[in-house]
Amino acid sequence: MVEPLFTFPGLITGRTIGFLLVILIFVLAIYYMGQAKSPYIRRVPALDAIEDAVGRSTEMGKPVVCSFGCGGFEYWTIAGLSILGYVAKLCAETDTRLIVPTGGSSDSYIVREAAVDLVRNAYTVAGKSENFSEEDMPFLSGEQYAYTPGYVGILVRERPGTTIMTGSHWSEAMNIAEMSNAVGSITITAGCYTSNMAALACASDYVMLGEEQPAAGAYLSRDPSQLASIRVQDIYKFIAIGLMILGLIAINIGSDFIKRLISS
Amino acid sequence: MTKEEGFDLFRWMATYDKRWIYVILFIVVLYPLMRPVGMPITVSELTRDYYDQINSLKEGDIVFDSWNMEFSGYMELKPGVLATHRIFIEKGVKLCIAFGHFEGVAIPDVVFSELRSVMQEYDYRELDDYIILGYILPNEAAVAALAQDFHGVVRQDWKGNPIEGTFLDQITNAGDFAMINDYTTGLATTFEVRHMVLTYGTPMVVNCIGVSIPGALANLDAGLYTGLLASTRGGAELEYLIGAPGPGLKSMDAFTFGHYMLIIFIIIGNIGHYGWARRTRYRDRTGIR
Amino acid sequence: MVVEWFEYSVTLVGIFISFCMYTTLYGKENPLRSWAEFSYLAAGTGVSVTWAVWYIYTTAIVNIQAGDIILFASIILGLMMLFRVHPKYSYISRVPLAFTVGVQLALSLRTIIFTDFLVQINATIIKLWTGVPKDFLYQVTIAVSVISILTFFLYTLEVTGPLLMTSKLGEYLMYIGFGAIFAQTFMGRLGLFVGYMERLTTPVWKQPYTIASAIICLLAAVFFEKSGLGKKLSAG
Amino acid sequence: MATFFKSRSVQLSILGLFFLIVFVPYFINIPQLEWLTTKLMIIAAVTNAFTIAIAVYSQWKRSGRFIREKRRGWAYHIYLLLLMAFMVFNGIVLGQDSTGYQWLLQAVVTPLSSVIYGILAFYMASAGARAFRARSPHAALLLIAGFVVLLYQAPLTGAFFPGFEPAADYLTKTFGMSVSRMFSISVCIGAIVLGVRMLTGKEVAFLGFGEE
Repeated sequence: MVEPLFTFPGLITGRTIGFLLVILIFVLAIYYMGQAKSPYIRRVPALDAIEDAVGRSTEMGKPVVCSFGCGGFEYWTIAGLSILGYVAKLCAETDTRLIVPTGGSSDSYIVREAAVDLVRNAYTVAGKSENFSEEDMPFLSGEQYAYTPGYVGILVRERPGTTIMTGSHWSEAMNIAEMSNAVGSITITAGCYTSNMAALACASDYVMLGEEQPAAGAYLSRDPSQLASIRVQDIYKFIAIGLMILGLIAINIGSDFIKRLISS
Repeated sequence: MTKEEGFDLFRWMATYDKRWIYVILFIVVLYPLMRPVGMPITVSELTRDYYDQINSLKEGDIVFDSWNMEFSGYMELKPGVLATHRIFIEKGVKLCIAFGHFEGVAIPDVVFSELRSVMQEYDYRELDDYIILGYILPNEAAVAALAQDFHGVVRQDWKGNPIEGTFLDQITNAGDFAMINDYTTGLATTFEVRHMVLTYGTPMVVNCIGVSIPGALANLDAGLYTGLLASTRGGAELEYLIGAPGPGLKSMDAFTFGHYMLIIFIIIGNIGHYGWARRTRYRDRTGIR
Repeated sequence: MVVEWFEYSVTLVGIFISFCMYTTLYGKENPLRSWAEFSYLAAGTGVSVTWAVWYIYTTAIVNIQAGDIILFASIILGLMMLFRVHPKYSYISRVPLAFTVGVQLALSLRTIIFTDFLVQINATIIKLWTGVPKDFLYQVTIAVSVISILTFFLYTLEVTGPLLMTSKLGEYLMYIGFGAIFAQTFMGRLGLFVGYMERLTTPVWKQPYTIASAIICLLAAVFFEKSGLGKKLSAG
Repeated sequence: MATFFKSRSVQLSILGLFFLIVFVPYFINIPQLEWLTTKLMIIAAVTNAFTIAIAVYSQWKRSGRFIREKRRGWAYHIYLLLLMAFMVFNGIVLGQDSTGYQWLLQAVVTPLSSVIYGILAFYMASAGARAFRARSPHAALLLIAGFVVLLYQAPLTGAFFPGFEPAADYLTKTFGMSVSRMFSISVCIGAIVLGVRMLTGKEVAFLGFGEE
């Protein structure tokens, strides 16, 4: 490690820049969330894939299976819930049966309550509240490896036209994607860590890579806080790119200024 | 394919029942395990660096031995677990063992029964040389608290024996460990990086499953890890390096056949795809891409 | 070799129930798979409950008995958390939820900016030429890859001009990375399966039971499908 | 009393207060808070452990409904509840060294955990065989890189074709590692912004704030 560029009285050495960057995120996020006009966000290709797939299921008279992941309330789950809301709206409008597997981890119980409200609201808004059935949102245990055979069992029994798997999934993603393919279902997935994305890039008809999932969730929900999140992330990607380019130039001409700045 | 068309090899290559892959994978794995061939193996730079890190430990050094794996994860990391613990026992390193998953409770019996002979040889005993604390890493708050005030969180081992008066008296926070040795399928490893390595600077070596290798390489390159052993193959290379053949080297035949089987099936799939699917304008049923 | 009854019965049932679960690969419902699935769900939950109670006892009760009275708050907050599922009083669980999320959020936010952002950026800023051609190749590839892939994931602006070029380059480099990652992931999964098969074939006395279980379960899966009993006898 | 628990501002104050108590001392040296932050972490860790009871309750509720309504597979749910009760009784009352607990742990839990996790090798093999097509330039790059690393990983290859090791080493330690590093850099910002949304009350579904 290199010597910090500067120290700040009262602040623990080596953590100043990190502290300032987190504070800056707070400021930017609150600023963008408070803005009347939402930040611009481009439409991601995942949405066209979802619309095509639900339409195909409607034509075939087959159900749609859509899951929002096994995690608690975290980054990927909230994106998954936004996409679930959109799929529930499409299914309610087209009278297509929607099955939502829930559960999978000790944190998922609390998310399930929010998901049930979300889907019920979608059917109510579409004027089809009588079609909403909590039975089609089964809780498949709080254990990842009991949730997986439960989810696979649903695919084998129901043989859906489309399987949309978003939110945070771990190793069970491959079980589900392969079985979804085996029962002839269109498989749309979202990977939330690199190994999953690589494997799902093979196993799915369409895979949302990295932030495409939260970006799709933000685009659909038009929720200012989700839009602000994507905006702040883009800004910090530019900060990261800037630091790396300047740092590489500096260090290769003999100055470790950027490295020492980062280590302050 | 109606009878009139007759057998089309390309069509079969593109549409054969995938369950044949499952049957063949069972066979190519089970057969060499029962009739080992014993193929050569090369040792990678990654494994040598990992070995150098483990080998740098001295007698009496206290290692935080973090078993962040389900029992299934142990099936993949077994070679690395057995090989490194053999080194620890021979060097007289003290181990503070903690689990990151409740299935971890079933692993010590298996590990220490396999290493019974070397433990007897070096008189390596529970409570004197290693202490099992049990499933004490269930979430991030638990790891952070343990790192900051060790004895404020833990007062007894997994069987209820007090840890006062043992070698753990020398530990007040995570900075007092000579090293963190982590076997991981994910779980609490990220929390240990944040609250032990980053905050206290304790060096950390990791034996991770295949899925975690890309992320682990990034942490190794960034200096957060000081050593990385990659999945079953890394464990087999370590067995070879220390001259203690075990389940890792025994599995390498099946490993070779399993990889070559997948490669052959990929080639078959591509031939079938170009030889039949593309020729008959077989519309991909999704029409999305 | 005399094998004690406990180990013998545990191994036999373990091998058989394993191949009952492997019938999942056959792709059709059957009661063997349902039995294995429900057995795991029940026993797995039982073990996790046991360890949760053990963790609460050793981390809270033992420390309270040793004089750490403040930890009594964890028992109160924990019991309040259980109201989450109460139809009428679920709002009581909001206090422990707010508390645990507040602490957990602070723990991750105060460190993630270093481990996942600054330390990773710092590691990419490195002398490219150090006299070793291989290191030069590696460092240039890493720098170009990380920067160009970052530009592929920009959503709040139209990606045009030079940004479009780096974004396109980033996409291609990312798929090369995915190829390597897919292979590593397969190695890991294969290692898992091979490791378990090694356990089912060592020591040698297990091998006949393993082969027999495999054949029996495969035949059973085919039988349950052909006879149509599979759907009837398996779980809903 | 109910209004206290239901009040959104009270909940957000609790959230914000305990966030600051644990967040600030990491950056600003306040030794007086060190003891308190450790205790708060232990309390949070133990409180989280209670949520397992909600899992058991949800499972009992679901299985109970299957049994009451004699729905397909209800017998399995009886078996599930009985076995779960037996396991919990053995584990907690008789202790984890009891024969019943150890028997079920070694005969059911560890084998099936290994199978369910290990079954992924089959799914990856069939996914690779089915979908690893050079259908597009991206897919071709993914295929070639995957091939080289797969070949290297088979131990036999190293003995006959030593050239694969440096190629695979290059692919994994540069491209593979870069993809992972990139995702760390971008995802962590999303996680921090999510924290801001929670702290500012914009994301409170986890607190069950469907209604005020």
